[in-house]
Amino acid sequence: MQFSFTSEQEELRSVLRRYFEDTSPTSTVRRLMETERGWDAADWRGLHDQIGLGGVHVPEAYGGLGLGFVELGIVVEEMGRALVCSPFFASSVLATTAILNAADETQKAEFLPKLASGETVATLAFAEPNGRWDVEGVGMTARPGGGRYRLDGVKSFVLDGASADLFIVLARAPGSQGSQGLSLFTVRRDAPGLTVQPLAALDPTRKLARLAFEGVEADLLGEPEGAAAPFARTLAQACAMLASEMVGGAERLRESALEYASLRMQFGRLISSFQSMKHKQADMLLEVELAKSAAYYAAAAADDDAADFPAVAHLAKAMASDTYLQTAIHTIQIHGGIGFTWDNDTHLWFKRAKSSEVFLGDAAWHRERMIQTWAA
Amino acid sequence: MQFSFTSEQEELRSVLRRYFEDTSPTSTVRRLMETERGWDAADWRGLHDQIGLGGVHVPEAYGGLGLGFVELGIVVEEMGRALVCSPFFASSVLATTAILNAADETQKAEFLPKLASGETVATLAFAEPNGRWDVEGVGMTARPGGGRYRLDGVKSFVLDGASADLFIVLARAPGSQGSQGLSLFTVRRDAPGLTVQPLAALDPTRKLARLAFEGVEADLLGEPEGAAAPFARTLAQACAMLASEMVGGAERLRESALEYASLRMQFGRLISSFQSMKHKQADMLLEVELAKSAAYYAAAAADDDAADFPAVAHLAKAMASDTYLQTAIHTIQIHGGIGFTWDNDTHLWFKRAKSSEVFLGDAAWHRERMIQTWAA
Amino acid sequence: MSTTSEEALRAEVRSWLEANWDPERELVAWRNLLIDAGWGAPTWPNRWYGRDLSPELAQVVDQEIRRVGAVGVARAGPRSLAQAVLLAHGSDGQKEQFLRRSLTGEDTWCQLFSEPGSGSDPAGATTRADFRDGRWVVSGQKLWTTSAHHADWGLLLARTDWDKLKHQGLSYFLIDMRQPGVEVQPLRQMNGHASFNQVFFTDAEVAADHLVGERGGGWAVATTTLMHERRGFDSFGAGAGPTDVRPGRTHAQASAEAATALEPYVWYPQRTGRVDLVLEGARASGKLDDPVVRQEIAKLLSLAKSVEWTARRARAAQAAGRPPGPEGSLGKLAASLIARAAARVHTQIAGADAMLTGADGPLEGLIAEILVSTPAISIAGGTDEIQRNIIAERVLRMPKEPSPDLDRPFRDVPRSVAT
Amino acid sequence: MSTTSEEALRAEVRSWLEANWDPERELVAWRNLLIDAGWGAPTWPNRWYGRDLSPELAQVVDQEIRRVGAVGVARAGPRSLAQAVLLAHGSDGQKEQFLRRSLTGEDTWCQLFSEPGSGSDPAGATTRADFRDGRWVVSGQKLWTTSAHHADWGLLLARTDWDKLKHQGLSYFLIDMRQPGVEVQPLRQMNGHASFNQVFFTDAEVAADHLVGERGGGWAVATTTLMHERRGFDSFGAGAGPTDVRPGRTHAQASAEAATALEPYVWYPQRTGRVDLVLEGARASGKLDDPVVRQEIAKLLSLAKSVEWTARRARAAQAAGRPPGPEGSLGKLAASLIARAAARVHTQIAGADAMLTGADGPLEGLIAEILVSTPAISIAGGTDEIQRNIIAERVLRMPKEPSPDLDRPFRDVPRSVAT
Repeated sequence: MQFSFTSEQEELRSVLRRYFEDTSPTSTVRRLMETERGWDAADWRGLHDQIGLGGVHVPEAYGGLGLGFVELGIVVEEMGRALVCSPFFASSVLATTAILNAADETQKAEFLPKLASGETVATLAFAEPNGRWDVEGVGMTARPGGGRYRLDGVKSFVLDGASADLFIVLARAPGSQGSQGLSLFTVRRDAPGLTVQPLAALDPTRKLARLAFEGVEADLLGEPEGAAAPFARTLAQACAMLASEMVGGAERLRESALEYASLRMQFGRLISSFQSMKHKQADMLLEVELAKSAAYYAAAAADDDAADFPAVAHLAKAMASDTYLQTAIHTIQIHGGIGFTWDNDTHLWFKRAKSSEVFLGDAAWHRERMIQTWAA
Repeated sequence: MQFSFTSEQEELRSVLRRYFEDTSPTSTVRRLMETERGWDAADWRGLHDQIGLGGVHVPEAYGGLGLGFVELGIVVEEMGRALVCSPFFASSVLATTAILNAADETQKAEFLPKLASGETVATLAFAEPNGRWDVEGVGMTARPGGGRYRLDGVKSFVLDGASADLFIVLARAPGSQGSQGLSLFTVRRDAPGLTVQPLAALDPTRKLARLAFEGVEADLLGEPEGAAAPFARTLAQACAMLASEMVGGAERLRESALEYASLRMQFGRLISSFQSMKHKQADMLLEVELAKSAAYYAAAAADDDAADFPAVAHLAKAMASDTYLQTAIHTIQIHGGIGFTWDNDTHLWFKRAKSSEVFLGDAAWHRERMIQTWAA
Repeated sequence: MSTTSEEALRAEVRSWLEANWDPERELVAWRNLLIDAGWGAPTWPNRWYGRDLSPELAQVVDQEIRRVGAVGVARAGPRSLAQAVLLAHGSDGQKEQFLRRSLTGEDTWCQLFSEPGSGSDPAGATTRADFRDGRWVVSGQKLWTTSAHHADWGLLLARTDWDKLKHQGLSYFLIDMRQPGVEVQPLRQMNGHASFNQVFFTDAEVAADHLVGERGGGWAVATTTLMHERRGFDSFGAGAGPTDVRPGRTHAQASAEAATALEPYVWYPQRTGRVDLVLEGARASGKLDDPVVRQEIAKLLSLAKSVEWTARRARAAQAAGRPPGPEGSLGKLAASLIARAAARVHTQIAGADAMLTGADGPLEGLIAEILVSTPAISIAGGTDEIQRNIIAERVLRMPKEPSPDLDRPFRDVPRSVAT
Repeated sequence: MSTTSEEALRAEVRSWLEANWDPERELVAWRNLLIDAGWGAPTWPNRWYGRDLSPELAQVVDQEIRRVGAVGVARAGPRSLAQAVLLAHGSDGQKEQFLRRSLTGEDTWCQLFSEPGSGSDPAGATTRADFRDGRWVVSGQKLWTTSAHHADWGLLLARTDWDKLKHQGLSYFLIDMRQPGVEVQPLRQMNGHASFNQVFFTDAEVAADHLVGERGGGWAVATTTLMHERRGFDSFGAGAGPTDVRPGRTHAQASAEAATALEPYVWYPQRTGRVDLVLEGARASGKLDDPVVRQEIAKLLSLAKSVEWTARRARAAQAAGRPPGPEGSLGKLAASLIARAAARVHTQIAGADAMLTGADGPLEGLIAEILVSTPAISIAGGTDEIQRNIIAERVLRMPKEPSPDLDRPFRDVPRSVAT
């Protein structure tokens, strides 16, 4: 198990940090979050063309960098830190990982190069309006016919669903239940019978959509009715990556709170000299460092395909949920009234913390999943 | 609903406070807690003869004071504050309340005057080695025969069980389940077939015992198989009273922590001038005041027989469980290393907080019971 | 007059209202009638529109006005602070100029105390007022100013002497908000509402006779304002919207006035966490069957109930004439705990839906508004940290922190660089 | 000597051990042999019983000693602090007198720093040492002194000059614990164990040549001691009991020595909260099926795992030669969080049984010992509050608190009244 980043990984991190400091200042975030799609096509091409982020964990044979989840974790951690407005998590993490886990060789060769190059923006549509993140909650049906399938039902909370070209969709054989009968499908944005409705998101930097399927033609991805295992794996890996993204944001908040406290005076003293402020900052540091350790461990465990991997992914996501939100609340509090204003940047991260808290499942849900493994 | 104590009640409190300051200094507590029975017969008589505490909530017709749970709550709050070593909670709260709720007139006339005078020391034996505080956990059987009953089974966590003269015992008809078939019985200490085994208690100021019954002859108290309702009422009232006892201890701890911080210097400053200390004391005050409000409300609701009474009794006990222990932990911490020593008195209350935390059910259990009512 | 019996008073008010109340009057004209009769502010001195009545007897007047459904004078919001300050510290000329127009609602007021960098410490004000050519010239920046965008006059705390100690170099002014050199910018909050403004002064002017109290005596006057504000805090935030509109021109004008005044506060109920919505929400989402969520709900309800009972305990003790116990000082801090716990529980109940807002969100966006509004409660009106300091120092009598701002001329007190 | 190759060294030690190790020797005689050969403390200087070996090569010596199952010299506990201080600051005469006897175990040591009222602040010591008639005369009280009841000598920090600043008036002494004027009282803890003592000095004497370093230079010497103590903290507490007893007189004597030294620490594992017992305990009691308890267990395990991974992250970064990140400073504070959470979870699991101790209690009283021992972890070795100060000041570079004890003669520093 890797507990320390290599020099190459540290170099990747510092390149990314500089790049996102340049390309994703909060003025850019604020501009993009007011747009409907929420991201900029030129920025998206820049990610691929200028810093070669195409397909971090996609094998080189499919046009990727052939790296692993530790590197992908670094990328999303830095994106979370800079609150980069991009379909990266939807396309390069969720959809790409689903294809890597589920698709056959032909399908990989068909989809991955275009995903790695950024030509196709894809996303994963699996949760439904019931808001469940487990496969038991999937109600969408897939009826086979003529070598293809027809999908009926509604997907919700689809990340960048209103701007993606391609959907990876989880559906089940009519009459099946639980983890039985599940298959993954690909559906093009322009498929007849598909209605895409943007949702008003509390976090304007992360766009969500609802997708209504009425007899939409879809192509099978991977094995028929064999999606349970690859999907579970995809979800666990995505949770590990989301945890990384979240600790990136939490660390940035923590640093901004410290910076603010070190500049402002009240009652003739730097507010950073008040003991309650010092203790709160110490607690924040502890919490963020612990959540980082969990996220890093989960990423390394994903690469090692460690036996405890799904459990530690749940652990990392639960820790990140609690820590990111708590750090955001503390950061607002440390800023005082200023921290509650629109012009102060803290609320941008607060809202990301809030949406990330429940995206892919809240802390209690992940803890329950985790304990099912540890206690087994 | 009564939200303010009357002048008479305030006077009762101040009389008791002075009395217990005189008669129950920690030197006395430390002496008595090392004894096997844990209390002193002369002190017990003093409670009745000197300050007339006999039967606070027993009607005057049975030799009591004819007061209510608000007054009884004041008594146990002051006892909890001074950590009075006495069978008062076992005899005057648990057993007396059970008789008041369950017994018929004849039985009341038989038992209550002796309980009110202190001549008889009784206790309530209802939990069993499974540690459950609900009647579903009762396994002890009562077989009728010849106008009396024979009890078989084991009771545990019996307060002052090793020093009581009389036991009020909850048992069930053979084959019955849940809240069906439950009856209360009286059993004398010297009943053949009864084995009393003192238990080693974490809190040496509160003695516990295990009682093994092998065909012990017992007398029915109240209605045959009609104990479910009066017992539930007894337990709720006892929880309200235990909450009062606990907030008395918590308040004393809080005050001692404040006093210590106001006397000790470190780094050339009174430790009470450190902001972290001030904030901790403010939080402790808030927590203790909230728990006091809940306990007082529960006592008043018991007197009013308010519709929400059982729920608020659960609420008060849960708040008291969390608050008393948290206050004890803070108080040790504020004392530093001294607070962890045997010679410092804090641990006496810490251990009472610890045992009270689970006695009559822990906070989670009470919260679940509470929500069953609120959410109904 | 103060010996008037209750019945006699009630009869007098009743007959006066019968003779005068007409819901079709112009609002200002009606209020002037009330003021002239002494029924607008009956506790005020005879000389200033009042009748020197005790608060108890004044309630009789209010009851009668409410009974016939008449409109009262304007006495809410920052204008009530102006009234209190003018009564206590104003010169006769100031009272003459401002009191009546404040009661009729012709003038609206705002309070200009807080600044960037001294939100918790109004005595640290660095907005300056310099006396030049017979008038005061004001420059600086104020923050957290409710209603400044429609206020006619402001209650201004400004520094007039930089060589004195912090609290001794402040003066208190009445400043015309409708003049060049006063720029009001709305301050949008993270929940999208704009309840406050920032106000920039650039050589704005104050007439010499609009200084309240003595030069350098501003802190004492400000203390009156702050005490009055603290007392009014609860009722202020609680009024969540305009009251029912009754027929008649007077009511219509009063409602419009109230709607303007209350607009900044429409989201205030949400910052409390809305515990009232929890049980029903959990039942609707099915989460009420989840034992883990049940525990969290139970903790929240226990906390909220205990806080409520604590407040009632404080009021009952006060009513019984007992000295105030510690329980009265804890409400503000407790409200923060409740709001945070409630936001957590709402999130658990909403699950994935907690990501949605507006019409897509739970309860038509109300839950989302709660989630982005609760952070305000632990800040506004004194942060939790300040509340803990206050509890420790005033209730528990613990020592104050060392204060490097109190023992030297304000000029030498370390301050934040303006940003 | 320091250029010895590893193989040559290993061969030399091996053949020496073959020739000399005999498990039936008297312990002290055997250790003297080891010391004379330079194998007892091989990193020490040649002149003082060592061979100037690097720590890496010294491990070879230890490996060989362990391989044949031989007993080593005495280098644990407070005696190791004495050795470090003597090597760094001792005079030749002090080294001569004490080093060998400390290695043989003939002398045992204790550390006399903390006092009532300065548990977190050893530089605030008020035990006084006055130079009279050619010797130092010591009066005062020390606290938290492990092993004082069987120590021959003590490492004493005492104040020799009251007119200097706090850190400049201290001197460091070696004091004979077996003399009149030294009274050792065991200090019982709330968990029933007595790991510490308090030591009262009443005109106890210290020879002039038992001053370590300069008069007034005691704080520098104490710093060596404290650094060494901090480094050894983990390994110290971890050794929970004497090792396996092997046959032979040497082993028997060494085991008896270890048992005495470790006796104060037998409960130390319990103060960590014993997370290792949680899952099995919950399974045994059936509480593992309770969703509410499952959440608490999951939180505890998440915390414990994250802390473990953070420690490994710090070690890996150190091994990779990176500058130490913040993660290394957090372990002590994290341990407190774990212990408190674990105590809560153990209580939930035990339910009513949490009221019982000894043979009646869960796990034969082990759970009860956990419950009454965990409060120690947030205090011993620096309270949580001190840890947070350290993290804020040293890691986050936040400003120190105003310190009224640093800017004036110690005589004028406000101090607690002795109680």
